[in-house]
Amino acid sequence: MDNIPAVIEALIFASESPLPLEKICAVLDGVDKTEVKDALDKLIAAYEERQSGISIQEVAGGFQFRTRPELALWIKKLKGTKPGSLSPAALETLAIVAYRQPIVKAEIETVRGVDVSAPLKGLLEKKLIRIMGRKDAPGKPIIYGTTKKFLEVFNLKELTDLPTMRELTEITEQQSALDLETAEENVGEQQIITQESFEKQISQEIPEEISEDDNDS
Amino acid sequence: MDNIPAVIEALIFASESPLPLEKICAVLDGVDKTEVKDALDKLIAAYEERQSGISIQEVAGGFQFRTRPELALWIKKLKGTKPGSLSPAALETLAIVAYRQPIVKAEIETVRGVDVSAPLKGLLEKKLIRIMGRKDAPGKPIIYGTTKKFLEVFNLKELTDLPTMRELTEITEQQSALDLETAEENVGEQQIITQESFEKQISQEIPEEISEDDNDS
Amino acid sequence: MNEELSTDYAIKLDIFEGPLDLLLYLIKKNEIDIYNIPIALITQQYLDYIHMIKSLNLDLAGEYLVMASTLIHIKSRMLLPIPEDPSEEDLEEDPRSELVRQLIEYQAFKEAAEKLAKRPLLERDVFVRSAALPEDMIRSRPEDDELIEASIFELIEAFHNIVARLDNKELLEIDLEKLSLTDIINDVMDRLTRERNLTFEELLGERKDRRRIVYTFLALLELIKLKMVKAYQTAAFGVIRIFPAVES
Repeated sequence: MDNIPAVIEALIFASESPLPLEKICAVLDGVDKTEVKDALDKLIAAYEERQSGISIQEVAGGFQFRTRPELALWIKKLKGTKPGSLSPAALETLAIVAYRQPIVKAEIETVRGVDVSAPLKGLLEKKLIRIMGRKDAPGKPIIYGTTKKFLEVFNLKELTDLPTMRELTEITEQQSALDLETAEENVGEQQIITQESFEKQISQEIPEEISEDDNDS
Repeated sequence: MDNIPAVIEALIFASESPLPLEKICAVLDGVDKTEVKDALDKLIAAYEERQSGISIQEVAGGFQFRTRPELALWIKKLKGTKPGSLSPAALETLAIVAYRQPIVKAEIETVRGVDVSAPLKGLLEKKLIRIMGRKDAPGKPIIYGTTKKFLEVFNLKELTDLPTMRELTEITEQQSALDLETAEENVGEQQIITQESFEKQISQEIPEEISEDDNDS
Repeated sequence: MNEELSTDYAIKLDIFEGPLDLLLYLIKKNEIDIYNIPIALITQQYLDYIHMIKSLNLDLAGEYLVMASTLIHIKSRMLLPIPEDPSEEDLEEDPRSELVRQLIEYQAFKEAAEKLAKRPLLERDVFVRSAALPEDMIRSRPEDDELIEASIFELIEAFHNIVARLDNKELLEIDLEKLSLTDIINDVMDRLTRERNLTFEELLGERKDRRRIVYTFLALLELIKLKMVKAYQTAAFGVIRIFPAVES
């Protein structure tokens, strides 16, 4: 058996929720419960004694590592610079603007099928999209496009770095090189060789070797 | 100022991803960088010395608490997780991308000798590789590279931390020796069929598939 | 076909990662020097394998057939007699050398992949904290210049989801041409917002290569069609000035 305190420490650390003593005992099957409790107490005491930045606390019926409350300000300072992520609605709206710009709000809504005021506002605030101008049409609708910051965030040199629809289907859909349907789509970039055409070729080139086996299959 | 090692410990613990030294310094504004590094080194050493169940590891350009590899079985017993392991195809593709990046799909396929659409897609979904841009070559193929998550998952400090690969230069040397040796025995002027010449031939065989796409590309 | 051989392979069916992997297996199995492959033997065993898969009605990837023909070609070249007059440029090339190079390279990466898999992997050998921190500990206002973390793949997936939902043919017509045109449209609108009006010459600026001129012209046509810009001319054959269609 490994070093029991170390195992307990790792278990508490890796657990998604506060880890009850019973669960620790269940994992350390065969070890006496009092022995487990004893090791746990010593572990908690050791963290206290060291004045460590983290400590094991009993919360919600289990044990969990937490940072010391006195250090909360430091953690907040760290988290203040945490990168935000985009909501699925914002990502979809952004994708439509990126691929279909210059585009007006009504067109985005036709594609997404819902009102896009909120995600548009968010994207403008995050400076990922911008107003490119207005259209000389009834209501003078605003035209949107992506920004330089958009390129920076997505690590693109220019818009042409965005994958095209053809590549997109290639990336997002499993496909077999032998699938004739997809073969047609891809011929422009990379010629797809069909199984049939290969067999034909092989049989033409080396008739004696193949024909023999063709018969017995 | 609080006890610096404790603050560093709490910051590393609270960070959602490996925490770079620079970020620790930025939070501990005013503390000398060498002092921070010194405190961090002592902290790491203390965890090692105690034979603790967790340790601070340097991965993906930052520092992170991780459980000790020896204790993996216990944690799996607790979590009951089956690791979503990578298939050999995905691993081979990943290795090629890791060592040869920036790399395009066709180059990976040349090395593996098979279509890599499916493993590429899987690796993109797992965020182990990413699209880096496009190559300035005909067809503007997409360039792939590894991500920070790749470093995190494979416990690597940085890309230069990759295990050294068997040198390919020695092969070319041995190869040229072989060429000289066998030169006299095997002379033939007939061309080896390369994939290219195959494709050329096939495109002649199935003109209707090719010509259609040539027009719209 | 050899019975023993076929059962031997049947067990191995799913193991091969492609023709190169199969060849490496055959080389290892026969304890052959990779630098001196007996091509006739290997070709025969390779073809046996392929025919067996076909006889089992299993899918065979096209790459296996490419390799089969490559092997057969190398074999036929090895059988050719030595020419009387060895004056050809490429006479030093062993017909097998390209294949050997490929095999060695593939083997090196295969080993590298195995090495990678042996490292202490996250979620397999090592684990990080997976519990969420208490809300009150982490909530704080993000700074003004908020950082955003997103990958192109997420953007692609988002767009792909939309396309999948709509099955819209028009959405599919996005290619590199359209994207580079959009780049220029963005550029033109940028400069028009800053400078109020510009001539075509001014729009081109320093970069006057053919492609740039054509794309700028196409961008203008597109912008006029979209009613985003207007073009005015003071006199016949006079300079054409471009204005934003609506003052912002």
